[in-house]
Amino acid sequence: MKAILKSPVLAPLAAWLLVALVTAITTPHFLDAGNLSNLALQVSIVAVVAIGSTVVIIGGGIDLSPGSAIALLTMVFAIMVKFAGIPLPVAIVLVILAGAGLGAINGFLTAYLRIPSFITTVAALSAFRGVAFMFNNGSPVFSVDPNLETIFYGTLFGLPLPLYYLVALYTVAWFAMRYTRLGRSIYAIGGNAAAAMLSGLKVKRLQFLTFLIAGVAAALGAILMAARLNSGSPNYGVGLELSAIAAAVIGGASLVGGRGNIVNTAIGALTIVTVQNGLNLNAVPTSAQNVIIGAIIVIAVGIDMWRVELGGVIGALMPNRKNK
Amino acid sequence: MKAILKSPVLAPLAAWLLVALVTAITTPHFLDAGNLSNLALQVSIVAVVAIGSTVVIIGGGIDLSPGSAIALLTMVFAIMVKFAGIPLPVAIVLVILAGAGLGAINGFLTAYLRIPSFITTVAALSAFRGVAFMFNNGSPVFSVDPNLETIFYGTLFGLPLPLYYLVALYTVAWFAMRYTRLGRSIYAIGGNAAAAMLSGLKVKRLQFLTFLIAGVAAALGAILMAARLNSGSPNYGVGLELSAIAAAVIGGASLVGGRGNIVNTAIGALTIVTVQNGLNLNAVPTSAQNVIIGAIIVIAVGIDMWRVELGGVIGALMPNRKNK
Amino acid sequence: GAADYPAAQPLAESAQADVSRLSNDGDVRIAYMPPATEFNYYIAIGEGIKAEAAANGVEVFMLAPQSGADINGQMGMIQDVITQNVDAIILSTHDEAAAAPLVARAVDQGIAVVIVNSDIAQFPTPVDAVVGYSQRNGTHALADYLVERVGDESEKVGVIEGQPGYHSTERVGGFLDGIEGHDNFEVVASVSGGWNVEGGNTAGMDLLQAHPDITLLFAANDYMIMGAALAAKALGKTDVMLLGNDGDTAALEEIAAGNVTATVNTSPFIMGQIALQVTLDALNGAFAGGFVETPTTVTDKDNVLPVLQNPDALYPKPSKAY
Amino acid sequence: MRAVTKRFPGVVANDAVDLVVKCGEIHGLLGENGSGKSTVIKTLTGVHQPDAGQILRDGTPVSISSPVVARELGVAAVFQEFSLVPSLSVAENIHLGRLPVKAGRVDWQAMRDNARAVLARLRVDIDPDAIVGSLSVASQQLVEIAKAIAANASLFILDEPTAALGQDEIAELHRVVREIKANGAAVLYISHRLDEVAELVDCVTVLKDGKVAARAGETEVNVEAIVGAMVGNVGDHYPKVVATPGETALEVTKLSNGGKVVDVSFAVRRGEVFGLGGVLGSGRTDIARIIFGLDPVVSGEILIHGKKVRLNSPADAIAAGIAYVPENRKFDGLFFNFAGIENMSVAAFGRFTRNGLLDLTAERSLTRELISRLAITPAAEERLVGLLSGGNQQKIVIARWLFARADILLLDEPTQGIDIGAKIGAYNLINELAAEGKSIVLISSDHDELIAMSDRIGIVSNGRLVETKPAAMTSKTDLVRAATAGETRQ
Ligand SMILES: Nc1ncnc2c1ncn2[C@@H]1O[C@H](COP(=O)(O)OP(=O)(O)OP(=O)(O)O)[C@@H](O)[C@H]1O
Ligand SMILES: Nc1ncnc2c1ncn2[C@@H]1O[C@H](COP(=O)(O)OP(=O)(O)OP(=O)(O)O)[C@@H](O)[C@H]1O
Ligand SMILES: [Mg+2]
Ligand SMILES: [Mg+2]
Repeated sequence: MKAILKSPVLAPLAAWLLVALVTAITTPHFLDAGNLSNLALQVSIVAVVAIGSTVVIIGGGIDLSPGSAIALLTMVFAIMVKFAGIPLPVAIVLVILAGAGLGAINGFLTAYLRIPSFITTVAALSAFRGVAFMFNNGSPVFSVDPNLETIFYGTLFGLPLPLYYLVALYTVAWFAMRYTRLGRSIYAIGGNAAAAMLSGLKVKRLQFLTFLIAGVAAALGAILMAARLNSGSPNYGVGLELSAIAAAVIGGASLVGGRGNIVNTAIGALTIVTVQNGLNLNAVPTSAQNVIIGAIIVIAVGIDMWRVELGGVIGALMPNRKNK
Repeated sequence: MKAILKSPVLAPLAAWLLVALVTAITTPHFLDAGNLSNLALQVSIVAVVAIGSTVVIIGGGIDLSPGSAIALLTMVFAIMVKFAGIPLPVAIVLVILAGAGLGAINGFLTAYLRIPSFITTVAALSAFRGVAFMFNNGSPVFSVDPNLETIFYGTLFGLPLPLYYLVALYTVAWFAMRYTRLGRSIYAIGGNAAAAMLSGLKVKRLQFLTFLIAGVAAALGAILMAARLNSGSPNYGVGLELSAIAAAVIGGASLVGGRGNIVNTAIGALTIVTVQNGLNLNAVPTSAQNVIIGAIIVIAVGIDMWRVELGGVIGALMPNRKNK
Repeated sequence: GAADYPAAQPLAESAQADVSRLSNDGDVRIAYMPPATEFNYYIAIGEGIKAEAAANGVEVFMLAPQSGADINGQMGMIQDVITQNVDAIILSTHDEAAAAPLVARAVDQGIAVVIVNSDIAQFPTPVDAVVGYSQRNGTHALADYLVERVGDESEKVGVIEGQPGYHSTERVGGFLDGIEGHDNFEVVASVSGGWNVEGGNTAGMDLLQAHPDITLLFAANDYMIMGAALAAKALGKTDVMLLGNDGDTAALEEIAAGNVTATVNTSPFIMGQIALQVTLDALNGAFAGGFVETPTTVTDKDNVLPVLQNPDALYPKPSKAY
Repeated sequence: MRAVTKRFPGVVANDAVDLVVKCGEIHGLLGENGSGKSTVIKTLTGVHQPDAGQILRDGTPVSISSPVVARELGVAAVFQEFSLVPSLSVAENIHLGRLPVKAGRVDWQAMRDNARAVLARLRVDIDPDAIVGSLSVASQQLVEIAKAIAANASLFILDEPTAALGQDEIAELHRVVREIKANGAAVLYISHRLDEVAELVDCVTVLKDGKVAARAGETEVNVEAIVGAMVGNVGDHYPKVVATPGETALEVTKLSNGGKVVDVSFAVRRGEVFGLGGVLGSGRTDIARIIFGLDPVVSGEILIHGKKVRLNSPADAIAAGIAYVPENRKFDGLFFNFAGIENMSVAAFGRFTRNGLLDLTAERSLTRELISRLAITPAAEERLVGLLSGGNQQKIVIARWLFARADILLLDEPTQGIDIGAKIGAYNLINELAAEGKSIVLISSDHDELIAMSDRIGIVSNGRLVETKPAAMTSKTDLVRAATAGETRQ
């Protein structure tokens, strides 16, 4: 019991299972195969973006710009494919590079000019969307390419393609954060930047890289978004940054930096989307949905905050061998 | 020179003067008496809300909810006055109490349940607006009361009333932050909560109070907003929290807590509004405005970050008696 | 059907679904899915739908994201609604292309899809019906009204656009088309008011400040012109003409009170009633498909009273009896 | 305090602790790292609530439910972890929680005057308007002490007040503490500098594993007896072993940083411990910072094994085989989001990278070796370092550089805040490292330690290296005298 409460992975998982259980009970269609792959589709964009948010948060920063970056990148993508006639695979690579470029702007301002990331990325939140509106006279670009939709709506062995992307991306990200120098170093700079510098880590470069990674994650999100909607629009992605951050935080990432777990972020994203799905299936009005989602974020984080103490209480009752 | 760069008040003032100068040169009507009182009107709501944001930031928190609180409170206000027939002065008092109540929710969750304020107030950002949509079937309430408009558009000795409110509120807030135990204690808990606790300050209660103050500031902003538009709507105040935080930060408040200055926040708000006004007068499209405002936030904070170093460079050239 | 509506005009062949695949199973459940709850206009359409549904004894529910910008959210909701096997979806979206794959799936599953508040005859994938008014014709008519009303008087025009997109482009375009060729009209500035009262107020204030010679403000919706009206009043510009679009009840009341000059009344409540009727007729095999154009009228102080005196066809209800 | 027990998850920090502190007495509270001293203090100041037991004041039980209550009961404390607000001024910090108010307004002038008076009592020259965050660690420590003195308490508690202080400041502090005692207040004093304690206190209580190991009066007040009660017989306190020095490993010539440090030259050979002595603020830390690539070399040279190097960052310095154990382990040393293992391995990922990936098994076995070699608590493997005792934390920071296999170690106050047992452990470690042929630069404000553990000592004064002598020929007075001489020369 104590182990479960203290384990970093199981707490968010338990929270999600609880949410899923409640939804399944109250909602007849929740466990339909169709709805489950529906869930996978719905979670995919925010889950991909949340990889970037988690990396930035672990590195001690925050990124409020991916929603706007996605707006800008879907526009760039749609224009490249539809008006400039650039082949889809090439356009995908270019969009990822563009996303890295946007991330590099945030990273440069934060890491090298030492402007707090909340500020740089709030500015970017405003500026990126502004730039998005400068393309195509501010109008969305519709019906980009019929092949585009397949990227999102296609299936393989009966399962939606985005599920494969998620599994692949999360595996890579989890592996990178756990088993590479880069990942470990990002935990270190988020935990104590001064100590990291004194341990020979290139703190600025690492912090820069976290934002670069977030930019790439936003670009991948933009590609999925453009594929889902077969269009680019300066209005896409509003508020997405908050869902992505909420996913990371529900998954136990701390805004103080140095703490967080990629896999838990996926569970966090799934929790948010499951709640929304359940509420939609029950036709709960958006106004009430907003209140409920707000409450769930608070409770999820609360459980994480209180977990240690709950564990402590139980620990006091059952002395642990390990601590002498 | 060094003194100016190092002085906490003069740097934002200089930044604003620069912005105003550029605007005055590029814009024929900028210095018209009419436009200046227009400026006072436009700045009033964000400046009032920013008092609350500054207090919360100094206390080491962040409040992302005032925009949504304003939506909710204008609805409550409009319904009380128009449908429930509550007299205007009574309704004003009730709205302020309601604002304090919303602030108390944020404060309770943050201070007593120890959920990070970013999370509580992001949840509130979602939830308050959700609740706002539950009133009057989500429809705005227009033409509330003809007397309401006077609160915002009225003048005294030829100057717009909101100017008087601002001077009064900022004087009180400045005095309270500098010359009362409450104010100094808020600086202390933001600077080092653990130390403040060990020094006998009631950290939780103080942090709770910062959010309560922010709730009251949001209520005052809501009253001005309702008076300005003679209506209440669940759509009001979108993004206002970011402008208010930007005002505080441009004014030198640090998101780490413990640093900030009420008077500078007013200058920060004025800087943002001056830029917007100048851009509007020059009919610059919103998209470009968003980019420019983003850039200005970054530069203003950058100047504040680099101020010490700039001062230091100059200081190295002109040795200062104080450094022994 | 009970509510009368004009005869349908045919849609492009590729845009028309086979209506005969539909049937009424006797237990009709309809989803009304506007792009956002933040626009009261869609609530008004929804109230019309609800009123007509109640009259016909069928069940409707509304599901929409809060923000009109949240296209992704709306797509998620459409997916969720398709999962539930409703009988019909009355849909309005800011992004037809995005909705297309989902609409196609709904149509395949035998769900009736009726697009409301649209005048796009060329929907990217087949649908059963389109119900709405012509955006461009509405504001063009408003410009015609204006040209007639001011005669040769010289007018300096300020335009308050919405956020860039189809609706803003069409409405502003219709208005500009209408005044084109009349040299006494000069557009001096065009700014965005973000579709809302707040933005309209700021835009109005800045426009009137920068161009004190403006005599006429046109806004792409009623909320923005109401915000601008407050700005004009505050600046003492009581003789500026103020024009909007929609026929929001509050705007109609402002017209009656003399604070706003005129608007394009597009009767959203009635549009909703018609949309539901069309949907039921399609399920019952009494509607063969096509675009149903709903009525619009330029409404000013002279003809606003009869509209306000018929609160049953308005949402929200007027704040007092006229 | 009567039979007070305090538990934390998995630890009984205080186990039925009895403690009697009398008015007009300076009472030493001693024990190894993690023995529960700070927990006693936190219970007395209302930070923690005891799980069992009673606290009595003048014979009547009291409940100290919060720091506010403690303050009302006349308890003032200097905490081991600074309780200062870095963004506020010295004067405000000294009055934190008790700001003087006149006519409804905070009385800034009174605050300044009062702060000046308190600081004068400590005979230190700190500007009351200075922002605390901009002061040196030592000055901050003095502000912390001034803050407690200003409270005019009847029970005055000092938890390691001297960890960051030099000899002079300690003397001033002792004088003030004796004054307080003479005024009839009770003083509870905690320190790991046992010589200093023995000189000051009237009686000692010794804690071990959360329990009282020796009550007041049971132990004589002298270093040997105290050590005996704390850890048993340890033998020599400064077990210096002189290694055979090899060729020169680190040489600096005419090093200046454009600021305080001017023309510093010295050389350290393999197997040698080179001490840097001087008063607080003399610039020893600055010299270490330059050598570690943190501050720029404005003029002069650094030579490693005879080769001139340019060190632009700690990364360069580490690559050149240099290690730096900073004087402030909390802010500059530890990663509180990591357990001991990750803290030890962070400066040398290369040692456990296989095929480009971190080999976590290798990391574990490599750090396990260090844990046993340095006698670090085995809990360090799993627990976040924040939950370990100060001594264990310090050892982990040193272990980091052993893990990195540095051969030149700059140790800045390496025994700060660690208990006598751990100190001896650290000294043995220094001996072993020297024996392995590593070069060590030891910076310490504990003059006994510096003289005993170094082979040669460089005396730093105002940023200059004024004299270098064999340690055996250096006396404590030399260290202070040279420093003062340096000052007059300026
Ligand atoms: N807040 C806490 N949560 C959990 N454990 C704690 C906490 N504070 C102290 N401990 C544990 O209680 C024990 C006693 O710690 P304490 O700080 O009182 O020791 P100490 O004698 O002051 O040590 P040092 O000489 O290193 O300062 C240690 O094992 C420590 O890890
Ligand atoms: N983190 C830091 N960043 C920049 N400068 C620092 C830092 N830490 C210390 N310094 C500089 O180091 C000098 C302080 O040296 P310090 O007083 O520590 O000398 P010292 O002789 O090493 O004394 P101590 O006994 O305190 O170690 C100051 O000039 C200060 O500017
Ligand atoms: Mg301690
Ligand atoms: Mg030092």
